[in-house]
Amino acid sequence: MLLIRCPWCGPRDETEFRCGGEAHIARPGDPQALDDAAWAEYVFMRNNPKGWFRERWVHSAGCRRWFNAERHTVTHEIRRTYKPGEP
Amino acid sequence: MTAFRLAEGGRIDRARPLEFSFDGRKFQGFQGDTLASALLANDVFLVGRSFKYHRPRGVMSAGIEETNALVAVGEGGRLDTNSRATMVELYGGLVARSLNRWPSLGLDLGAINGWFSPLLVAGFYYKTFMWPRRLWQSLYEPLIRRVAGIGEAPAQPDPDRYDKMHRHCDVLVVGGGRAGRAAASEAAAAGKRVVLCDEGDPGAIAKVEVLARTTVFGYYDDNFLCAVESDARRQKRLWHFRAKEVVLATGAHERPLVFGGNDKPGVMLAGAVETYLRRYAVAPGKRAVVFTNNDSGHERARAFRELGIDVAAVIDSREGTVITRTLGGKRVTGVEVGGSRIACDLVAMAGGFSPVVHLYSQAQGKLRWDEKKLCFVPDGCRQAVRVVGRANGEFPEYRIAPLWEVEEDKAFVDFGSDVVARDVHLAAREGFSSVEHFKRYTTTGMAADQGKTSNINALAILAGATGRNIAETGTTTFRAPYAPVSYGVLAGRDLGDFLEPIRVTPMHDWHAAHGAAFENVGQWKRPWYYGRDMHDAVQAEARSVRKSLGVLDASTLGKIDIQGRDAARFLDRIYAGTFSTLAIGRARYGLMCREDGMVFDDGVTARLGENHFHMTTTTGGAARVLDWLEEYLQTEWPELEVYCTSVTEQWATVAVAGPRAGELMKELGFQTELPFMAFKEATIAGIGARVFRISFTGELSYEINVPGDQGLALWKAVMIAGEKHGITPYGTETMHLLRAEKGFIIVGQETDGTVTPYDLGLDWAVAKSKDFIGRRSLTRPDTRREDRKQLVGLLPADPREVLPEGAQITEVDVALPRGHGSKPVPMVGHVTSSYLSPNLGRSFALALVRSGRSRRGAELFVPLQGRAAKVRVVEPVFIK
Amino acid sequence: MTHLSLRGSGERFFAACEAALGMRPPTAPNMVASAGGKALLWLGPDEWLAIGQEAAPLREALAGIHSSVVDVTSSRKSLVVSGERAEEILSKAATLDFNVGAFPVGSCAQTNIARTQGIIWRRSTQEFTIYVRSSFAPYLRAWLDDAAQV
Amino acid sequence: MKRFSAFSLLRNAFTGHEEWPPYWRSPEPKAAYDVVVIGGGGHGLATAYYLAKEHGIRNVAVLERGWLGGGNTGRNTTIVRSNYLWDESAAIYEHALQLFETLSEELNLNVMLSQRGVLNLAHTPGDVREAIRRVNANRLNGIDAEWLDAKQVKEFCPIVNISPDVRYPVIGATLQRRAGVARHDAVAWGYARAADALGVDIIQGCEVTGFDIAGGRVRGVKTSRGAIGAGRVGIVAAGHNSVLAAMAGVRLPLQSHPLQALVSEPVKPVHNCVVMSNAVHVYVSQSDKGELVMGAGIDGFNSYAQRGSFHVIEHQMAACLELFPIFSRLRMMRSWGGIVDVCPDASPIIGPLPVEGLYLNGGWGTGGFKATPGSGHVFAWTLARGEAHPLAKPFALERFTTGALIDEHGAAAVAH
Repeated sequence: MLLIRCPWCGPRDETEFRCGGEAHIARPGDPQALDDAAWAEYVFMRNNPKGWFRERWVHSAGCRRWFNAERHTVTHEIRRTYKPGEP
Repeated sequence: MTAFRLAEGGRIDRARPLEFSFDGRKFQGFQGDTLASALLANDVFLVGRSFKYHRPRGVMSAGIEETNALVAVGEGGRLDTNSRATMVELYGGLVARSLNRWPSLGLDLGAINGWFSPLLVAGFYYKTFMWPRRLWQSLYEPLIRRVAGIGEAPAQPDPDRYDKMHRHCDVLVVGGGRAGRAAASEAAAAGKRVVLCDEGDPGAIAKVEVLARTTVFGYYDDNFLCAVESDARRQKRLWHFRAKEVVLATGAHERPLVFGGNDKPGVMLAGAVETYLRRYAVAPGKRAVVFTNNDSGHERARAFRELGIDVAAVIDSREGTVITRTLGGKRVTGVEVGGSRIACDLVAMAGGFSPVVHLYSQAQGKLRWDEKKLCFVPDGCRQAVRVVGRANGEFPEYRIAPLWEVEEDKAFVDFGSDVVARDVHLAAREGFSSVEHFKRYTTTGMAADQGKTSNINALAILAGATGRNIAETGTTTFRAPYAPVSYGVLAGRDLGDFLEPIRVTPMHDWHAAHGAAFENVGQWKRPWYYGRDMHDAVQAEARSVRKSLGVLDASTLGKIDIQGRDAARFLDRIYAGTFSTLAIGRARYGLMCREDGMVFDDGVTARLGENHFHMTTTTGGAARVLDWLEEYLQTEWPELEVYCTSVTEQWATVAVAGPRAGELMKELGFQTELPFMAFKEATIAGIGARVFRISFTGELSYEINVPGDQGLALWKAVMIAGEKHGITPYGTETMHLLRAEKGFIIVGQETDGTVTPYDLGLDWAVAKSKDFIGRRSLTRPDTRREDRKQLVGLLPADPREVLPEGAQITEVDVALPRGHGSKPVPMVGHVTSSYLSPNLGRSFALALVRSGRSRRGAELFVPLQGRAAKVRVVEPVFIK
Repeated sequence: MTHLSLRGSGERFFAACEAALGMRPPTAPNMVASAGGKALLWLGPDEWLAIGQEAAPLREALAGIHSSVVDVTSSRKSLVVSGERAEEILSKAATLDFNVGAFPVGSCAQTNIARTQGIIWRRSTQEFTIYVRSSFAPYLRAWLDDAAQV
Repeated sequence: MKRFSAFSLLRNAFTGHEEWPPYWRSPEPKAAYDVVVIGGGGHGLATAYYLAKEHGIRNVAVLERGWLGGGNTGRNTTIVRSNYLWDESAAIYEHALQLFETLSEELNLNVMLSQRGVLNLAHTPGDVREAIRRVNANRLNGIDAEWLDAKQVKEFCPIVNISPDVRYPVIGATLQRRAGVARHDAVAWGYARAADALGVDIIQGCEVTGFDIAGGRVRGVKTSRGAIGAGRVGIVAAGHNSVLAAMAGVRLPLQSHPLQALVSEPVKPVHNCVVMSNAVHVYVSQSDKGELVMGAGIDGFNSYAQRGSFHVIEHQMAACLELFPIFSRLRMMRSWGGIVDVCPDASPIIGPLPVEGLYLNGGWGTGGFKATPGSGHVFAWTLARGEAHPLAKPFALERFTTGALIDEHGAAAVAH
């Protein structure tokens, strides 16, 4: 049971959040310009590392804000959470 | 006083005798006894039968590690089966029964398995019962099942309810022994919020919240721990802790020794014997032999003598002597040492100590094998945890030399699973030398105690058998729960009506009072139809809407207020259609797709102002759509100035539909000639309202939205005003029927996550000249295929035939085959909605059919039991 | 009591709010500004629940500023949990730390409560107001009643 | 291979079981193999077995990082069934079920297949619609399936609660009688033993750390026990497929999630079949030992930790007691987690990767165990011939580009 630090509300129980998968995948500006493979890459292909992973979370039962986290997928340690737009 | 109860001492209350029964015999114990201590005090040593061989078993321990003395306590719906007698607090009137025996504990026919024990070695079942094949399931497996298991499950539901608590603290101390109490006091003195949990009752500690009879069973990420609190009769409450720091003072478990017949009643852990003497004032024997491989055995012997047990001998393996086997049947009568025999009625095993590192290991703490103390000790953990006292391997002056096994028949390693030392050797011989393989092959560590008494001995024997040391051999992962937890406690009070919240609209009580049958739509209760008989009700409701007037509670529809400079631009990206061109005061139907191009919600959105929209969603999609909008706004397009606010519950929605709807609206005070798909703010029946002329049903229809608090008042006003028009309230079933007559889709019924807007024939709702979520996916090779499944109408050849929804469609006239072994029949689609329409005077259906649009007029078949229904493919619009 | 959902950000927004409401939306997370029966509850970095405030003057003051004011008076119902066991009962329903040191008087939080969600506002040491979506109110009321019995 | 039978067991009983040989050898890896299979779970071992048995390719190694069957093979809830909705899925799972039906004789090891029947409960009109759709599709596909109303459900499984007064009453259920459970470890050990007997090298404690790729073609693998050459390489490492594919520079549409399961203390026979419920997210059976075996839901975040969050189990248990109120005082004895790699459409990926000679069989999500024999069988064919087996073809990675997904989200009792 993770304890996740919402960048606004502070540490809250995992049950207040929803994980949105890999972070920093920008929607292509002009999808029509992409070929099928490039589009599939955006829609479906994801990194799935064993180790540190940058992922998106939303504080769905709290302030409903999306943010990013760096979490280790083996130890589950979260070394940092940060607001969208922050590197 | 009974024969084995000491005249004085112990923490029992001799002034409070308690009657209890075991296997129908009445006994007496005292307040402060456990069932185990009370049975021992009454000279009851045979308490159970073992799992596989049905060997006689007695009390072995005085704690949670007990794996022999499993009994059923209680009756009826309050039957607690497989209870450890050592953990059952005695109470007056307690009823206990022995388990896993037939016809009786004394004479158990299952013990015949013992005669076949040379056959029933580890993994025997993998090697046999294969021929003839059909006998496995008809004969062998049922036999195995009958013999296996321990107690019976209760036959009745549990009348008790259970509680849950969340607790935050600075320091959580697990274990109320000396080390735990010291740690708790110290932290409390430093001003910290401290909670201490103990399996028993450690008494009060200043400034510490002490939870007695509370067993911490799970240690999860980020110092989240779970515990179960019991009273004398049951586990009653689940605790969730979030602690800044955890102190584990969980002590150590004594290990048994592995020698012939070490499982007989009367063979006990030495520490347990001392506990029974000191704490319960019970002498579990008159004449003991102590068997040890370390210093503690000698101390125990001194204590026994002091407390009144005669010690016939201390057999210390370090001195070159061992017990090879025990004598006796249902009770130990002596031991064999070398060639000679020593008479005794109690054998105390002092095999050394294993720190209780279960929780530490669950916390992802690492363990290290200590070659001197012969045990695993904590060796570093990422989480904020400290281990103190014996749990940390801090034993008092303690010398031990390995004695893992005395090679003999019936030398038990795992008592609960009936695993003997020879099984360990067999597993090693057959290549199951990885600890995990060995565990699975022999089932070691998988019984009630989950290896608390067996794991280290088994591991050491395996190490010896495979020529490795223990550190190399490793240990299995400790997993929650440390002690078994009842399902009821885990479920807590979230049962029955609390399993999922029941959501109701402001008009709910009216519906209930007027005979509505309710449908579960997600968490909502929606009126399904009004009346006793669904068929009659729906026919009448549907007829009424088309002929005169019907009214629907549409309050559950999702509603989202969207405003901001970029609101229109935002909607253009969200919806497949264009909303920036929508005039103020007008509304438009829209489809939302996921990025993979598949339809995921639909609804009508009205433009209230230049930068202000009122969106509606499906009932089930309300929360999902708002999340979707927020996700895109916050993560993809933060530059858009748009705010979305859920107003689902702000507005109660009354939809009036039917040819008389216009008249009704006038009578309610709405004089405006509102064109189709338009919106107006107005006062209806004296209530400020938003009126939309939109239609679920294809009839002349108005959706009146008023603040939720006024919903019931509006509904009642509509009913009164509508009376002369024969207004009929209708439910979701009729709504579906009316929609289907018009070919309007229902997301989740006509769609299943694999359907595009084009598949539905809704090309008109897809803009060609702008990007929107999912657009790119619509031009992939598979989504472009001409022969995709497309929405069509079906007319059964028999106009009374209502096709089952979900039924598959074929090109050939076949009955539904038996299934197994029948030749596959290609399917071309399935029925998504199907009704008998009073307005058409016949049945009809919607379906998704491969190349459906090009099949108009064609005949297809719907295979049913024993026959196929013939259907004609038509346009999915039945009432223009 | 009117409930308004208030969204916005930036100094112009705050200034306009303050002028119209007589109080400034708190920017510290999970804090409540309250006076004279009116209150502003922090729900998010650009989101507040305004209680007891008029919509029209606020909308007027915010004209031309990126913001939204939506009447949500019927969206939620309030439940009051008060008394010596208030913290205990809430601790059965929610995972937050309700100790007054961690959850001071005058602060609020949105969280899961039993199997629904709501806003919890600590009014005093022993009194909490819960705002829950109207359709969930009967459920939550029954749940908390049940929890108070054991 | 020394044959297992009642007679051999009896004979060995007289010699104290001293004569039994190891189930499989522990060979040193050779310099090169025709085929290297990465992953010694049920799917990988089955692949190796069928390569040797049906394609005569015996110069095969199975490389296992830990111990055989230590991943999802040994962590699932042992359910086997083939009642999938779409033709493509139904075909491959039915192929697997048919192989399961003769697997004990095939491998000469009792895998304890118990065709006790699997009920999938329906609680809403929508569930009923989906159930009818699936039952009819199954039967037209030659797979046994029945629709039972609530009364028939009660007759088939007397302990299930069909009271109309619960939150989500049971309206009916689909039943596949040929479905049931099998002993998961035995499947892995049986394939290992049989493959070993045909000459396959099963190498445990051998971690793949990279690939030897030249000119767009795989030539071998780098391992913790040295480099091993390979004609073709099959990745069959449920949970870790993304990690391995990444070593070859390939990104997959997979995410690895924890999936938990738990058992109760053993009790005498009380539950005679397998019950699954999509609506309340639960599946329950009783093992031969008497434990109630229950699957929990999937955790929402990526993890390789083989452990999940506790609230998932609490939620699960409430759903379980709603269906089986008499279980309330039974106790959870052990819980554990596996790592499932899940595809966006909840269907597996079987076939070539964009590196020549490199193949993948993964993404089985929560449904891998029941597919084991079929998966191994078609993957062996695919590896042997260098082209996808007809049953595997629809499951190519390519489908994410073309859009021809096989969306089986309705098929498992967990919310993906």
